[in-house]
Amino acid sequence: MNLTKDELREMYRLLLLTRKNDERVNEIYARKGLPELPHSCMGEEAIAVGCTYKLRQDDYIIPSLRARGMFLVKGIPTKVMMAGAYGKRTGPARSISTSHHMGDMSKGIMLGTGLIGSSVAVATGAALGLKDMGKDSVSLISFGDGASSQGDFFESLNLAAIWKLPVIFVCENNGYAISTTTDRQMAVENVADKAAGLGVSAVIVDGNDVLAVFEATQEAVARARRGEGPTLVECKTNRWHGHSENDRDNYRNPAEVEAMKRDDCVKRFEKYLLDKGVLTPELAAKIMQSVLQEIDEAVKFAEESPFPAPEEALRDVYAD
Amino acid sequence: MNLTKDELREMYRLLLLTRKNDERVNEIYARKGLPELPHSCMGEEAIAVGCTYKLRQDDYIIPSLRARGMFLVKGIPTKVMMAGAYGKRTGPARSISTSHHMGDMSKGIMLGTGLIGSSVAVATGAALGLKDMGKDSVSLISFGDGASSQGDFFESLNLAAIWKLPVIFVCENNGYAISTTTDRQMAVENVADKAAGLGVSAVIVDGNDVLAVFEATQEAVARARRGEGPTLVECKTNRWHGHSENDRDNYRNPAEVEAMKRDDCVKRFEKYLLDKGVLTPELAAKIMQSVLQEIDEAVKFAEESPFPAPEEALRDVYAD
Amino acid sequence: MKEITYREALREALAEEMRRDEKVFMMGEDIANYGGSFKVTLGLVEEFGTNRVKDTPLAESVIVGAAVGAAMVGMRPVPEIMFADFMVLVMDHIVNNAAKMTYMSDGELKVPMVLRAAQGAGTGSGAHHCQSVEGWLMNIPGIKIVIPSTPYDAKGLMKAAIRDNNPVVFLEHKMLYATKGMIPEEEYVIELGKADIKREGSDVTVIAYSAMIPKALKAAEILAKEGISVEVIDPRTLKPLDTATLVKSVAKTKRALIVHESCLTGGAGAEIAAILAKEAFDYLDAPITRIGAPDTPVPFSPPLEKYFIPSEQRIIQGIRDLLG
Amino acid sequence: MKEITYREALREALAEEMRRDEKVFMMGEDIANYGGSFKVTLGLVEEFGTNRVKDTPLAESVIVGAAVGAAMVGMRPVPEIMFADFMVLVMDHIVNNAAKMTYMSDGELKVPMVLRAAQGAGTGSGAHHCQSVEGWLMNIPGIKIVIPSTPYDAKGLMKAAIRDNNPVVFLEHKMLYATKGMIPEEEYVIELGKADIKREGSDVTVIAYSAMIPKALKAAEILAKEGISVEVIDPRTLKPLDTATLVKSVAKTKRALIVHESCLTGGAGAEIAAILAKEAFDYLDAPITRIGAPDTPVPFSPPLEKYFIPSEQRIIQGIRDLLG
Ligand SMILES: Cc1ncc(C[n+]2csc(CCOP(=O)(O)OP(=O)(O)O)c2C)c(N)n1
Ligand SMILES: Cc1ncc(C[n+]2csc(CCOP(=O)(O)OP(=O)(O)O)c2C)c(N)n1
Ligand SMILES: [Mg+2]
Ligand SMILES: [Mg+2]
Repeated sequence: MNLTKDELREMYRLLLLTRKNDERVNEIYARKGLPELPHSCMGEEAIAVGCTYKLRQDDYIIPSLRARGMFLVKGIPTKVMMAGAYGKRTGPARSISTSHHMGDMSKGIMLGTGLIGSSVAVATGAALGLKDMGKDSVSLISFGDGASSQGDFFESLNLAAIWKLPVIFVCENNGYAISTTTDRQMAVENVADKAAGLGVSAVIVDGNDVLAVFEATQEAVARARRGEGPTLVECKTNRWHGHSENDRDNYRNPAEVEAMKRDDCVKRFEKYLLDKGVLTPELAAKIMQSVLQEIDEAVKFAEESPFPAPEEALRDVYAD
Repeated sequence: MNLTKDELREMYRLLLLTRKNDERVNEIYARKGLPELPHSCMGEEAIAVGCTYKLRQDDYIIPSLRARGMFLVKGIPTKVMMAGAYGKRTGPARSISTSHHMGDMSKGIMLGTGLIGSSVAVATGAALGLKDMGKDSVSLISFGDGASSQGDFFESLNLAAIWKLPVIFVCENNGYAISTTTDRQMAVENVADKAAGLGVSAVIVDGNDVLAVFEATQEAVARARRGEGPTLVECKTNRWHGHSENDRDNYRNPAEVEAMKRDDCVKRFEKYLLDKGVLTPELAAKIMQSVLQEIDEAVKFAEESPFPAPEEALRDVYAD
Repeated sequence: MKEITYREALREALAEEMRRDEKVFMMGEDIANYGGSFKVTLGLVEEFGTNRVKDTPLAESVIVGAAVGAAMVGMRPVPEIMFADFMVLVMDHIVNNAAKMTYMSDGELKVPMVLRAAQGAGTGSGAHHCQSVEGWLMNIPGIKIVIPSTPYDAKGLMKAAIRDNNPVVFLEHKMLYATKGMIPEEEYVIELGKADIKREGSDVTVIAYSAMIPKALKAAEILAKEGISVEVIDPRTLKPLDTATLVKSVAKTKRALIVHESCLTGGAGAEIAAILAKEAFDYLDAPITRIGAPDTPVPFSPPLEKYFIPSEQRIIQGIRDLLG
Repeated sequence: MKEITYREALREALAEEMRRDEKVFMMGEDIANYGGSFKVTLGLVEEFGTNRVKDTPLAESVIVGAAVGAAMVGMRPVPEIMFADFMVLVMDHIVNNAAKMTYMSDGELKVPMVLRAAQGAGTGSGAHHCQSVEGWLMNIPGIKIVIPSTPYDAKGLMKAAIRDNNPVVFLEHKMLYATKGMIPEEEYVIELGKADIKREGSDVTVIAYSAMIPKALKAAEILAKEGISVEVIDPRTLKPLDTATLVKSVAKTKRALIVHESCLTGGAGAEIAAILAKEAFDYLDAPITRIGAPDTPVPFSPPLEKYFIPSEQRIIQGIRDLLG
């Protein structure tokens, strides 16, 4: 793994930004509500950051509902994301659509759909397009364990395998789809087992280890660029919060959730960097401060931004 | 395998009936056309007969497009099937629907759909219903290798595996979906590999060996009745004819097809029975004669039957 | 009589029918302990157990496909898809399996299934979770479509739907779940295919359903103060459609305004308008008018979503325009 | 000018557009060597290779989902689903992906995709292979629907559809593939959204499309001998719909008959009737009448199928009834 110290620190900053942004959004939602219902990614930040870090601008991603960090890594400004949660005109696409599924082709972010599983086919098609245009870009999509029960998941992996498409399937396996545990979702142990059954090479990594996710993804990206086809990277992780911020989470034992929190991907990476001397407590504090300031500014920006005008709802149904 | 001599002879008769019926239908179609376009099952008869033989009346089947023998084994009279090909009022459901997908619940035949893959979900649901009603009946569905690329195939196997449903998935792997070879359909060697990836136990058998198919299915049925869940039985076979009788079959090498015909499931079983002394040449000739007579009568019946009256098209859209 | 929410009314209907007939069962994503995204099924698993209130994997197609199969062998499944937007994932099983089985089997097979789904805008959930989908389903022979607007209708129609021997798509509206209404203490069932006159009037007929009924009624009330008498009719089931009641009303008022939340073009209002243009032509004194959402996806931002959903004001304006 | 079949016209359009723009490619089941179930793409693989005429696995959902993705990154896919009946398997990708991308991205994203499918009855293929599906698609904002009736239209509209930057569902009719017509030698393109007056007349307007056009024209011819002058209009694209041309014709004839092969209830004719009931109300001298197939699945047996498909006789009778 050839990451410079600066890169490692930047990864840390992105992890922290994802975490703190999530905390803040949840806090605002709890306090006074927000147009967009938050689906907290707390506990899972390492996957989004690890799988997106060092992707090229012309690599396309479709982040899952819970992969907010992917937007940040790809360069969506925190304030734009925040304005999206507020439904403001300064949000993604003027907040015509929710920020969960925002797209920004200039940054290599494809618009996703709210239908779990469906974007897996779209990402697969993007890989097909990139390949046929002779580009060495890749397409990367993240999705949950639940998504891996959908027909489109299987049809897509199959197509990608046959046609050796440059697509990386990042599965955030957090053990739950809303209230449904993975053992009631599938009869095999791993999502990777399903990939294997289709001839897609698969790796399983500790999803709370940002570097493990990063390395596995980078390897998958390299394979894809070399024309060796798709890879599924299954990241085992935990969902700390309920499915959404209005989920009372009454189907889990609080002790189970407490145990999860002991494996905190942000803290773990922080400790690693401190141990390695890449980070010092002072530097960590400085990064924390800058992150919090960025979020404060984002909130201010979002609060002060105007809403779109009602008639703007009628724009751009068709392209010219 | 505990089959009596009479049973073995009956299996042989059913194999022969399936073969000869197919030949006759194709001949009529070529000579003067038929309302229903035949999709020949020649070369694959052993699967239909093997997997259906000794199923109980209260076991439900959904035969594939190419599993004509399953109807015959389950007790649909040859003449009714023939009248169906002619679109006559004496055909299944007054020929409101094609005979490919006929249903007859009194015989445990569920109506299938012309959408490849879709009935796999329905068969899975039948198993669910049977189980929940406390019955020890099973549900058995046959489909091709092509069907195993469909989302419904995967979603269904997954559901069946989690809920241990009494369903048997019989895959007729004939190496082609219309003109598409299996290696362009999937990146793994066997359909069974996909089942394994979902936690469905799977066996691969020589689909041209009627007894091998029978045994594998019977074992799967026994497992299902014991509440041990689904099995996929992959039967490797060959499709002698084009996809349908108006397919010019210009995408295959005639030599390839000639080679296939050397492994004739009917002849193979005949030889086996002759060797075992279960069949004699005289008995074989007698069976052949009875089969041909049955088909002659079926053709006569079909030819002489009336068409339904046009206004009958308006009946029974809704149940009472 | 008792007061009850639309949500509770649905839950009561489900519970009563499950008690009455052990063949009735539910399946869907997170409907057991979680109680469903809109809590309609909350608590039912306690009485009926996980076998009759089945949590499924995240796979809509097999949920409905399997429900069809279970129905064919004698069960009476009530599958749920969490959001009606996901109807497109299961349309094959509706169109090509459920809807055709009885016909194709010459009447032998029955598919008694009630497919429940929550639809409609107003929650800020955006383009993939707020659509009104009945327009996609109008051209499917062999199914019934039920779309209640009140707790009373929701309960009575759900019970009828479960007892019906045909596949029924039952469309609930998210913004109605918390609305309240009176229902009898004793059991009742509402026949499918009967429109309900929610308010009698003589100057103009407003045909609306689902979440547009409260708005139409409010509009009628406001206009009543100006002496404009508005008849509000709720078809309640779109398939079968109670044409006779609609035509009769228009024969009286001579004017028809059709209101739905789904996008205007190709919505269920088109069929209603077409029927009136044929059957009520001789009575009409003014063009048949439709109000629907604009032909756009459902926007997310609050002012946009509000603009998208047909409002009382638009209904009032529509009535005024009709009266010239 | 040259004579050509509808099938050949489509093939020519596909070939010309693939020559013109290397981003255009096709994908579908058995479209390469096999040439597709209806041989529309036969021979194209020889010129363009298997990379631009891609045989896919048997998986409609990913065919269309992947086409959407490829379009988003700059390709111009022309996916085929073998039978339009299978549209229900891909509706999610049409409704929730293709149709919404441009809107949800505030105009940034484009999904230039032409989804081809063969529809219609007449081949004896039964309930799952003979449906007319446009009715399911009318209530989807963000897509276009093209449904040509002649070789000339088929070619010109296909070329326009491929050049369009929006998702287009292109519905071909099986019974038209072998029909012949004249087309220019030189290149031409027909703008989407323009109706064509297939025959001018003054007594009644018949609005028909796809395989109903030849029947409507024959009916018009027969009635002409009795001195009844029938105007036959083919919208050619149902979305966008050329309302102006339809209204103008009805303003002239005062009578409208709408004819389609899909089941009557909830068909595209409902939308056309609803528009006329609003926009042409003041011109109308008679109820707007629709002719469609009965509300049943498509039956298989020849006399049943024949009965199901709207006939010239039914059109003639419809016109007579309108003229009272
Ligand atoms: C097609 C579809 N079905 C159901 C839903 C409702 N839904 C949203 S998220 C979710 C659970 C997703 O689980 P998983 O894929 O494991 O992702 P996670 O939420 O755990 O990150 C469900 C059922 C949906 N949005 N789309
Ligand atoms: C959903 C769907 N897609 C495509 C078709 C067209 N079709 C009919 S049979 C067939 C090939 C089926 O291949 P396979 O499952 O291997 O069965 P086989 O014909 O080889 O027995 C295709 C593509 C269809 N009927 N349904
Ligand atoms: Mg999960
Ligand atoms: Mg095959």
